[in-house]
Amino acid sequence: MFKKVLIANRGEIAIRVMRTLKEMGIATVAVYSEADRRALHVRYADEAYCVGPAPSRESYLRMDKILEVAKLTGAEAIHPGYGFLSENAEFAQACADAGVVFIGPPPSAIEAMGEKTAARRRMIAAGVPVVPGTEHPIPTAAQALVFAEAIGFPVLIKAAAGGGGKGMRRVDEASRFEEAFDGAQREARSAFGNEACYVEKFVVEPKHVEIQVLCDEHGNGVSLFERDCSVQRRHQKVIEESPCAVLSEEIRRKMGEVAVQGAKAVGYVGAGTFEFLLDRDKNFYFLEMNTRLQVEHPVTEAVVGVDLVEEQLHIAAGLPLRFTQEQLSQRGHAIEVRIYAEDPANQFLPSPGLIRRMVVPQGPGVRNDSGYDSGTEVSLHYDPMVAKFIVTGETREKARLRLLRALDEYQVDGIANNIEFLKACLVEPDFVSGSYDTGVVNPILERFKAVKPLEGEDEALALAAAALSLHLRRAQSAAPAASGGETDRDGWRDFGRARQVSRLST
Amino acid sequence: MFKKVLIANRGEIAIRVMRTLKEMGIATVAVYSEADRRALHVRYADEAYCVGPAPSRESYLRMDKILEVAKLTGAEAIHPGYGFLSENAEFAQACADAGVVFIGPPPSAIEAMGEKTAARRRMIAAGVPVVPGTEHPIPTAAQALVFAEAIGFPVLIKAAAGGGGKGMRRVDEASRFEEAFDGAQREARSAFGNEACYVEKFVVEPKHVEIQVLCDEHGNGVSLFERDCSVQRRHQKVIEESPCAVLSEEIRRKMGEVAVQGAKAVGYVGAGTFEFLLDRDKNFYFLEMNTRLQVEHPVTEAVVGVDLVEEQLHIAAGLPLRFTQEQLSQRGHAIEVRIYAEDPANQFLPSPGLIRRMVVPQGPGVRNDSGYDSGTEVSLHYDPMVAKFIVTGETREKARLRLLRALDEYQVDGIANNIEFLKACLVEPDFVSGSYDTGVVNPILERFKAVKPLEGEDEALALAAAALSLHLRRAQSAAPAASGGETDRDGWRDFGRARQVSRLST
Amino acid sequence: MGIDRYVRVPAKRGAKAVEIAVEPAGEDRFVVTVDGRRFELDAHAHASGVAMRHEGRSLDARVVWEGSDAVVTLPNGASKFEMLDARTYALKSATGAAGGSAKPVLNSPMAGKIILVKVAEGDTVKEGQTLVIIEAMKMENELRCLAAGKVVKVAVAAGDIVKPGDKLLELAYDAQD
Amino acid sequence: MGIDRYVRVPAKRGAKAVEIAVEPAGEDRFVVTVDGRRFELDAHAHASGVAMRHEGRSLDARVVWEGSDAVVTLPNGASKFEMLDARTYALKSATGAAGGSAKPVLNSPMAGKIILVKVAEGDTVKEGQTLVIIEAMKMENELRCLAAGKVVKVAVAAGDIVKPGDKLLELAYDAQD
Repeated sequence: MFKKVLIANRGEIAIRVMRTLKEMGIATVAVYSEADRRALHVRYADEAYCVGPAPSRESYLRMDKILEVAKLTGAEAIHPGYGFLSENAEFAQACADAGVVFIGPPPSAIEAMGEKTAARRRMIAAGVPVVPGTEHPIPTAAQALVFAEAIGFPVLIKAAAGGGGKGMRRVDEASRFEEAFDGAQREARSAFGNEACYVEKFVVEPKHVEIQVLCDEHGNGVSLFERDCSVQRRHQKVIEESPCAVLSEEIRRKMGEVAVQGAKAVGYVGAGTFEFLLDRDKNFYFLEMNTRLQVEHPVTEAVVGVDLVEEQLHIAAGLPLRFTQEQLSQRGHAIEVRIYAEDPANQFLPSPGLIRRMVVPQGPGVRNDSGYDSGTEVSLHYDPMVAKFIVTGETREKARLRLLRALDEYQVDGIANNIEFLKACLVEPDFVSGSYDTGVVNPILERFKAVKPLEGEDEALALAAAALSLHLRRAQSAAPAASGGETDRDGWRDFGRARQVSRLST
Repeated sequence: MFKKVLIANRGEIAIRVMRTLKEMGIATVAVYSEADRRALHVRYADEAYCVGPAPSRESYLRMDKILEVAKLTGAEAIHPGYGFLSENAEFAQACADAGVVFIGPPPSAIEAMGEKTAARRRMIAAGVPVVPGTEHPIPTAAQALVFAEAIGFPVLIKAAAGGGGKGMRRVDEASRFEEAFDGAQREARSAFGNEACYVEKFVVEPKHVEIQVLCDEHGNGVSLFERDCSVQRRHQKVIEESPCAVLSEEIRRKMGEVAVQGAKAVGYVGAGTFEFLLDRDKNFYFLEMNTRLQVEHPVTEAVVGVDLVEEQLHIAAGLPLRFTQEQLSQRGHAIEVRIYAEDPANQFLPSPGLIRRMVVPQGPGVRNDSGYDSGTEVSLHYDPMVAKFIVTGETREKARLRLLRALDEYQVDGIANNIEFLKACLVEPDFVSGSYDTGVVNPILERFKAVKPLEGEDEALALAAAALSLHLRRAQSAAPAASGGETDRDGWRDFGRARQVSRLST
Repeated sequence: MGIDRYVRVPAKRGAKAVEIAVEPAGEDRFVVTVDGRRFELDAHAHASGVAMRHEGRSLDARVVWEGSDAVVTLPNGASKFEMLDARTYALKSATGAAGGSAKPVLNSPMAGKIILVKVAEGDTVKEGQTLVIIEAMKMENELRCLAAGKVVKVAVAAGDIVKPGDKLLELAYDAQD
Repeated sequence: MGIDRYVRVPAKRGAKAVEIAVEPAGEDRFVVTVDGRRFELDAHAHASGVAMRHEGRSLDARVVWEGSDAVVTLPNGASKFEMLDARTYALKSATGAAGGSAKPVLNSPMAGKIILVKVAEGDTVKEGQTLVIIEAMKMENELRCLAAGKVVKVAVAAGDIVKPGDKLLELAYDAQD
């Protein structure tokens, strides 16, 4: 096994990977941008090196700098996390050329699956069912429109190099198509440095169900079953769960077999995910393969009882898989929510800033993976995800209720966040029943008020609380320093000084 | 199911029970002593009522007050947690008389198992193997000594009403017997209001292995398998795990069967635990039954995949068990450590006081149940346990390594604690191999230094850190208040003001 | 100890002034009067707010201070209050900032980079029309018009970096009130 | 900003004085000299201590202040340092408190209730002998003698409630140094 591994990422995923590395006795090397000097992942690592200024292109995407750090520190392998260089075949190749193990699939497999239309063609050849669409990127909006009209609206415009919903647009009518296509290209160029977009049929009311696979260098491959990621807002996953509530054992087995078959067809090695659309009749269509660890991997870890990062390490070290398909099973139910620094009261716009207080739920069946803590800052330069939070329960309903309990305990103060919105999703009847599709969020968005204002006695008691908070801080501030209490005062002294204890003249 | 439940306890177990109640949509009523006015369990509850002054006898043991609160609030059931009234048959009866459901076994079963020597006789009759010993409490040290010499040293003196190691004494030679017996009686009187003690054979180098059972009102009973609780200091459990590393499937099954058989023999209903000594030859002897939830119940929850508190509620509501023995199985491995407010550098004496900062580990496979948080106080009136912390892994070794990783993240600042001691236990070769017995802690205690002092460059860097901490706080304190940062300053202003920035003249 | 025996705390709930009095009544005990309504409370401050007990009900109020505004969260919801002292209150009344009618200035709701300004000075705009596209955290965010009107002034151009609160546009809404 | 350009921080490591100089060298950068040994560090304070980077090594130092003592924890262990200012240092030197020889006073290590005092004034005591039994948190704790000697004074009796640091006994140890 490796003795030292570099993690070419930041935030929660860098820390999540490092936790497993520490458990394996492997030394950790972090890289960071100038904006992340104070980031938690730098503190958590054994070694840490700055690789450039804040913009990703000048730091986290600098292959040369990152490989230089690997050389300097003697790191034998690089874990790319998700995003950044994780699906970059050129980087995987550069690692190989530099004699450093890339913890992920071979460059050829990334290439085969990375360009979405090429991947579609490969999968069609491998016998994997796909959604009807263009097989190549289309250069202009006008040409794309011709195709869209041929397969019929609604259609989906997607960035060929894309992922995570960036550069993705659903278009329901021809009149809005060209503007959307231009916007998608612009966003794709900005996000991936590649504006190529393609068009495919939009499957109405589908579930987004994906299959986790693991393949080793020795030709073995297994499915770790499915995740239902249908709760999405603007094509960004918000809630993920495993198992999928509507999947029969038979469809589950079929999807797993198809995914392993598809992975083998491209010589895949490592952890990867096959994303499918599942329609009302339980037909499933290949969407794309993510050739990396996913944000939502913990729901699989919880239900199957494995540590996917540890398995990645074993595979990267050339070891055979430690289990067969027959040895794997699902037990219980897990749900993950993504906690974002975004403002539901303000069109969900990102709300970077200082997290003044973060309190994470505890007790049975919860897991929190975060790159932030009280007093740390969510930077505007990177993804606004503050944490992924996972609950496990014996049944889906138990997990759902546990998640509601836990979210009541979760505090992220100082920045706007989506916790109340997540709660609203969890009580939506379609989510409760499990039969929801990717449109489940839309009616919630319409109804959702970020903050339900207090009324009647509750409002009066809240005013009492505010006044007591003021009063007690004043009292504490006036108390003799000799009491020695080094408890948190939240800067009360500054505030207290500016205040007057006097009567309001109305 | 009940709509409202009173929790007749405090600290972590009150909160742990309330978490499940909230998940079940059941309203919670807390009770508290005057010393616990600011305790977390009061904050966590929907309703809370003070039941008396700090001493347990005047508050948490006041059956009348607690039942009064139940009546007042309309609570339909009472969960007693562990300790306090949890194994008090009189209270269980008083609940029944008041028309409130006691979430635990019927008074008759508590009585049958509560007095240890009577329990031994019942179990012998039920065909459960027991350790040789007196069958009745012995009033005087002199009489007890006669018996001790008859069965041969070493012997164990135990409080008839006891539990948790209180009033328990191992005696290796006759000359020390009488003093020990007197001390045990004194401690028993103080802790349980009952000085009765008995003597039994001390099994050399045993494991302490216990079986979790669940029995319903309809005659069904299941074993949820074993926990190995052999890591004990002064008969106080410190580390518990499931499964037990040395148990064969056959012995596990046998122990489970015997435990269920024993439970049925006394008409047991609810969750309970059979404690056994397991000798080198895998013979097992009944020690006692705990007729309540145990501190270490989460390792079973993790490995078997159930919520024991939820099962308790279902049983108390008169519902049949939701699973059969055949449907239950163990998956993976779980280890629990108890984090105590005690000072390993000072004979492990309790160290109550203010927790200035508490940081709980996060990431995969960890669970924290605590009754404290940053800024709360560990009272000298109650148990010094700050938290129980549980990890889960695919294998025992994975769980052990994960626990070491996690304990590195765990911070309880402001009071002395046993975290470093726990780490020392986890790397002890006998613990690593799993073949340890109840004496495993002794050699660790001899070697253990609470704090390994830093040396060389590390010491110089630590001095640099201390100086930087001082300097940066001064800088922050001098910075204009307009920066508005409400981050934690740990009372720095007071300290900063008293300091001088000047040169040391040596 | 320096704790006031009787403290009046003026506050604002929306545009309405409220008078609150806090009277210590023993260790961790208070009588709080809110607009004449009297509450006997057990209460103590902790890191996340104020834990209160009112007639047996346990209310763990999360209080987040944003300057002199207190955002208080209880199980049933959350409200923001402006906690005033007499001087500040008088000042605010004078400037008449309490009005509340929709402001004719579009300020940036976030830090980011202006990608596109889709309107020019003098343009007539409809409700829902995209005015500005701003990029932050690699996502494009469209700022739309809340009501029909006219663009009076454009304060930014594509490529500009803006902070939250920076003025982007001035608008004149069509007559409605 | 009020940050000193160059700050000397005297400290004590055991009985030995150390001189530390902290020199800011850019944003979150410092040159720290410890007894003449020079460290170039990236560093910032956070809630639990000081995060440092030294020649690539990431050292997240936990710092807990107990009065003017700093307990610093690094992955390899923990040390306590007395962080001094010149005035305090001079004062301490004068009273000669730095001695370090075993104190002849048994102070209570904890809050609790005295259950039994097993010795009387004038008693000769052996190493390991139980002196006092104190109860806290429902457990009896035996305080034993660290060396042979004589009991000079008994300051408490059974039933007394004591705080940490309260004097329990005075002892005279047999000649050893």
